[in-house]
Amino acid sequence: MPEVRVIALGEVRRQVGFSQREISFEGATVRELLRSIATKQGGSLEELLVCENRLRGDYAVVIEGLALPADQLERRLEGGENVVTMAVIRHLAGG
Amino acid sequence: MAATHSTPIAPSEGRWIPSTCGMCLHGCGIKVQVVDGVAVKIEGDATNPDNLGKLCPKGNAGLARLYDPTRVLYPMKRTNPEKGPGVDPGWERISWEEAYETVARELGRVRGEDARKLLCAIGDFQRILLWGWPAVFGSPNFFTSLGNYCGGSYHPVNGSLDGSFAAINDYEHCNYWIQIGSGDGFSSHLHLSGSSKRMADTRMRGMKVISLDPRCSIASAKADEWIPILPGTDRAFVLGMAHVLVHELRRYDRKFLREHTNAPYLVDEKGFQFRDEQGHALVWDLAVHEPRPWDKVASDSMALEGSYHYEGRELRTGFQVWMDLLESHSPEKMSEVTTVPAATIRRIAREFVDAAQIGATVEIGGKMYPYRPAALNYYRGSQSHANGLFDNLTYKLFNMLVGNIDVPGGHLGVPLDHRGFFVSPGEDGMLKPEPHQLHPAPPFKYPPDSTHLMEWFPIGFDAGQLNAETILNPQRFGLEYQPEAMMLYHSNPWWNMPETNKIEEIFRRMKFIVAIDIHLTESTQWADIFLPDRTFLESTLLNCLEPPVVTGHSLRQPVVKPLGDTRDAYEILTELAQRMGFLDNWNDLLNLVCGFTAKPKNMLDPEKRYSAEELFDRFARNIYGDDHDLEWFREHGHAVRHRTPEETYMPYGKLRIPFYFEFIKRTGEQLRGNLEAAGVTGWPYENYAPLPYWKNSPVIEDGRRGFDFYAITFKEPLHTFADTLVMPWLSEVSEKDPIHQGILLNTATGKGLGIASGDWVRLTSPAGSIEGMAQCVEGIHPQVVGVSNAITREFVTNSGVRAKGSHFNRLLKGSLDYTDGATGGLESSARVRVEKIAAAGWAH
Amino acid sequence: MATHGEIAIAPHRFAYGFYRQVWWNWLIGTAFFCGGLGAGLFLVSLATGEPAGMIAGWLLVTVGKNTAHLFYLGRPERFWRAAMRPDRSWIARGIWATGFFAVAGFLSFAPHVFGPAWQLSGAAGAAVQWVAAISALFIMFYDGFVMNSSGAIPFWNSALLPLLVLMYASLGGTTLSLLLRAVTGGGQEYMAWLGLQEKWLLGGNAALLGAYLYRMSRWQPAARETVRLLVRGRFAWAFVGLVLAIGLGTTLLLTFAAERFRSEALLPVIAACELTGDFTLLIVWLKSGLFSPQTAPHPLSTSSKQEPA
Amino acid sequence: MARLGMVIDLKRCVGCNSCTLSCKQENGTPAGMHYARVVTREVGSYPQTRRTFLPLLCNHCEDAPCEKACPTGATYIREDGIVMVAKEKCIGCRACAVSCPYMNRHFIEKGFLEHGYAGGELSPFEAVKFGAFEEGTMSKCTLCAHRVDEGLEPACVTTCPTEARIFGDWDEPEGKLQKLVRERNSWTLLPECKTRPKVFYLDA
Repeated sequence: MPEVRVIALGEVRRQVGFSQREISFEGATVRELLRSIATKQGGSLEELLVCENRLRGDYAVVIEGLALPADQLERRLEGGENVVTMAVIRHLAGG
Repeated sequence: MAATHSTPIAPSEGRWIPSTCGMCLHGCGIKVQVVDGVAVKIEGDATNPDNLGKLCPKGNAGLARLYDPTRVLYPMKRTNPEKGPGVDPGWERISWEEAYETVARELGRVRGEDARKLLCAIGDFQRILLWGWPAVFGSPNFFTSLGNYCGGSYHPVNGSLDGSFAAINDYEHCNYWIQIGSGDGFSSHLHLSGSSKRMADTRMRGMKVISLDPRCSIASAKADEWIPILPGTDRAFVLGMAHVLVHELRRYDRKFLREHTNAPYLVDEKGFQFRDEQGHALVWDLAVHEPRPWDKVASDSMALEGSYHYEGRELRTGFQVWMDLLESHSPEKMSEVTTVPAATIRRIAREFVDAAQIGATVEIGGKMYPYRPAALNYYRGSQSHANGLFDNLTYKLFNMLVGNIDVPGGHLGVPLDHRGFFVSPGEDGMLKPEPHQLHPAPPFKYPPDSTHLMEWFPIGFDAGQLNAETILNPQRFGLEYQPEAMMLYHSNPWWNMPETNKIEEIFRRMKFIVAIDIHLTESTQWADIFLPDRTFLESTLLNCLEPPVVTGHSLRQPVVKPLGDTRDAYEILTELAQRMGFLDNWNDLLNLVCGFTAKPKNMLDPEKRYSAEELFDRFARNIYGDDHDLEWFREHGHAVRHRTPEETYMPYGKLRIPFYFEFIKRTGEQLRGNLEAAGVTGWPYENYAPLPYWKNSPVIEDGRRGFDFYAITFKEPLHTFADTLVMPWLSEVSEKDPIHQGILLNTATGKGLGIASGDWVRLTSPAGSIEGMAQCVEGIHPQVVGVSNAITREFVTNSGVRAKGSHFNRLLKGSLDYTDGATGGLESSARVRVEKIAAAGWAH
Repeated sequence: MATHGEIAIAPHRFAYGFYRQVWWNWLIGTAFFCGGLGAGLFLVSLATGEPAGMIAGWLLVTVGKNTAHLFYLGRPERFWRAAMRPDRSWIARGIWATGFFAVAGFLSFAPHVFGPAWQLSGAAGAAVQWVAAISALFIMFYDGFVMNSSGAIPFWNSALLPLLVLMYASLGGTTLSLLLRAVTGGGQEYMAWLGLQEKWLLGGNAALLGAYLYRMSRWQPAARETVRLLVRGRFAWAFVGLVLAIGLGTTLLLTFAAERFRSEALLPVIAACELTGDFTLLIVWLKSGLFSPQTAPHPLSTSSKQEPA
Repeated sequence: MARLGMVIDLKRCVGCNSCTLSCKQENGTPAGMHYARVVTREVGSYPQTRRTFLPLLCNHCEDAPCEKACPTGATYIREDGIVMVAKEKCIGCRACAVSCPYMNRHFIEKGFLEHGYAGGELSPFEAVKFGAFEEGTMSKCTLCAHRVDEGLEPACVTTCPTEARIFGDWDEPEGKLQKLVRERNSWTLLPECKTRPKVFYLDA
């Protein structure tokens, strides 16, 4: 079972109720990781973030500093990575 | 206070505290002498390789900001409900509790209704970490010009070319430096004091400087040759030179263009990259005479020029497309546009390509690099125009013709901060374009969320000037709401945006305005609540912003006990976030922008409040490791070092950079689809072009309407932004230079109009008019009038400083027609009529 | 902004151009005026044995001149320090001269005022009178040296200046002496002689001024510019109008008229005209003093190499 | 013994006035007073035009006319050649000001030290710095004697971004100053005044 550190920022943190946590999960892909994380509403993070087999446009998953393309939910996780999940912050700054 | 020392204070008295200058956005290393709790001297930090112990005049005036008697030192509230220029707000000192309570209540109400109704103006460049506060509040709006006078078109093109944020020529190796509309190395732009030192050294070893400028700027005054030119036509001069290189001399760096750019990639009739079925970009293989994928062809086998018929298609290389465009840009034609003689265009082009030494190499640090000691450097006035994207592309492409991009002696990218160039692989072996380095481009949205239409500038900068256009014509752009409140944080939008009357109308409509600043300005005097910030000598920050040559952070730390009852702006914003219930999201935003998510142990607890010291302690450790905590920085001052050759020269390795900017064209097509579907008409799509060419700007067209002169503004080393203009130490000196005493016009022009120095004149543009005293000089183009930024303030609290009131921005249009459709860059020159309204000596 | 060819008067020290001397003002002018006039009157009166003139001259110097100087000084309480370096400074020499004059001058007229008890014996009396006379003479011309020792202001830096102030002091003294005699009725026997002297001095001063300006109009640019200011520029009304037309021209005409019509009633008018010119001359000489422009060579031209200090 | 002085390289100078402001904060001079300053001038006619920048400071002349003109001896020349004013001896006659062709003597008028820069109360900075002045007396550039005495360079030299101001000792035959004037075309200001300045300029 791979173990990754999941960091949840902003709205995602509010949904899952934690800020960062070491998570071991069954499986090896990002989708399986998201599926293993429960939200406060009782669903899983996969239900919140994924729509029609793609990452929803208003959420981001960043693995080791690189943003996951929306269609690569099957990307494999080796364990030990930092996975950041967050709602995209539009209009982060001017300029 | 009575005098305490009867002799000059010796340098050995008291103690010297290392810190970082905050008098412009860049942040040179300083040390401050403190005697008995009073800061008595600021000097450059000689251990900092950035400024090498040097300081510019603004840095030398830092103490005058700290001890400015007109600083606001206590929270204040307005008691006079009437607002407007010249109206006494009736300031009354209040407690921080009352101030916070009022702001949180008023802004909280707005947030509850529709957070977008808050207009934010943040202009503190060094505390760039705080720029995301409006986003967590929920407002997308930036109601300020920010950097789009100078960087609106500049930064997106730098990011798109090589993942840099700014650019500079290679001080160390350059031998021939064409400077267009920029003060680099002489008067302004990147880290002035260190740059001036490097430029002086470079000139002493014999480098030649050619300066193009409508006005005899400092760079022009020091240059080997000053070439006066009409504003906004610099691009035509350079296109003319490109014509000479490509069509007359046929001298350009073919090897560089083939190996390091997409110039040989084939382009179809519609201007899109020609690809095979798998989507590979194709080049014309000269060995087999057919198109083949770019990565399957040796570079010396790639056709750089030529048109090719293939399966009934008409294909050209990207380079050929520009060659064809350039055909009509002969020096004679460009001379008509610029007023520069064709012979001069030819001569400079030849000198440039001679100096570039195409084909030469140099060994640096055991590695061989191309050596191209000739480069064109440009900034501000040369490209801050309604066709700014074209301007920027022209200068980059002209440099690329001699293969000098990011190589020794050439035109070097400058990163935004310590992270260096934004390097990641894109498509077709290319570097991924990064037009947005300050924030990700928000996706297209109709109706728009932001009042500056950021959703409609997929490769652009925040076009602050469009705020007025949108807010005052909401139906035209589909804006669904009307802003009600404003937050001003170290920004003066009333002063910094064009068409002041319209901006003032927006100020009038606000139900609540809060200001975080250190003093009263044209803008902050409209505030309902004023929250006093601390100066750079009283606060904590780690700073690294646009450093050429060097990299690494420098610490700003309090050198004296803060005056009055002020709070650090970071702590003010944090307190407000907590009171309005979004401290957790605020901390998470900081986790993101500070890069704490990369090292989770440094992450802020979303529910906890952190002081500035705690925040920057983590920030330091996050970048430099746990042995480099805030305490380390307090002692050492900085972690600044020279950038290595590997970080400086082609840090993107073998990735190609664009010559043919197809992605700009593609982006424009997508935007067209989106906007047409939304029913928005009249958008300037034609600026989304893959290659630049000459076309008249609206400013040139205004000439046909009887506005026969050009008006430009300029600044010299004494000033930056609005703040320094009202500082007695600095204004006193600039008031002594005729350049800063009035409206400059050429002596012969003045004679023709019956205007002599000292006469009172009025400039009228399509947007508005200003008045001022005429100063007749030789050093300005006869068709141009110049207005120093030093005479533009209309509101001054310091009794030692006069409000000069010749506010240049009143002449500028802020509308869409005067905005670069692709980058959002604004037009920073205007056409004007000049008339004499009173003779010298007559009181006005 | 001034361009090549013409050089403007600089409005402040950051500007290129001629810079006006701003330190020595009307108080210094008043002191010089009182000093020259008083010493001149004293000397004429001493020579002609006219106590009223000696007293008036002495008062003008010791009260008028010294008060104006003290008012002018930034630190009047330390004025005595100015006497420290008579070997180098004309100001110091002037202080000594003024001191000698105060004592010797007083002793010279004391017997006339306080009675014969104050009369010194022959040799001592003669010595006192010589000291008074020499120090008065010194006071009449040393202002010229105070000003011309400044090499910084080319218009002042002329050997003619001490002569000019001496001549003006003589003229003023003569004028005032004539007036005093007319008012007090004393010393009438010298009236004709003084009237003649007045005319010669008026003519001489006019000639001297002409020579001075001619010399300066061929001297350094700053001196030429001062001449222009005086003759055609912003001080022309004072110099041409008050100094030349009133102070010399009108005075001379009235002097002839007074002689022709034997009218002493004109003497106050003559004195007013002449003293106006006298005073104005000193003021405009101070005000029109210009420093030479400090400048770098044209960047595209070369300059001659100079040996290091 | 030394003869301290300066060479100013006009080729390097960009007229930024860093020297002016550095001097302002080092010496804390009252409003309107600048020991160091830059005179700008436009030469030539369009389009053959240039602006020249001429940084100025006290020339610390060998034959200092201010020292000769001073009736009290308040102005004196130190062993190392720095021209100084002993303010407690100065009577404020301004003969030195009139005699200095370079206009580098500054008079502290009555009231100068009562107000800060903006006309209000003295700032803490001004309260500390103004003590070095005395109303009614002259003041002038001291070549930052208080810094030189501790082995440092004058403030205007230290801060100059282009290193256009070079400080040194004329008595060192192989020192920076002698070397520069040997190698480059050099001159002093108003040589006709025969003041023998210790500040030399190098051609732009």
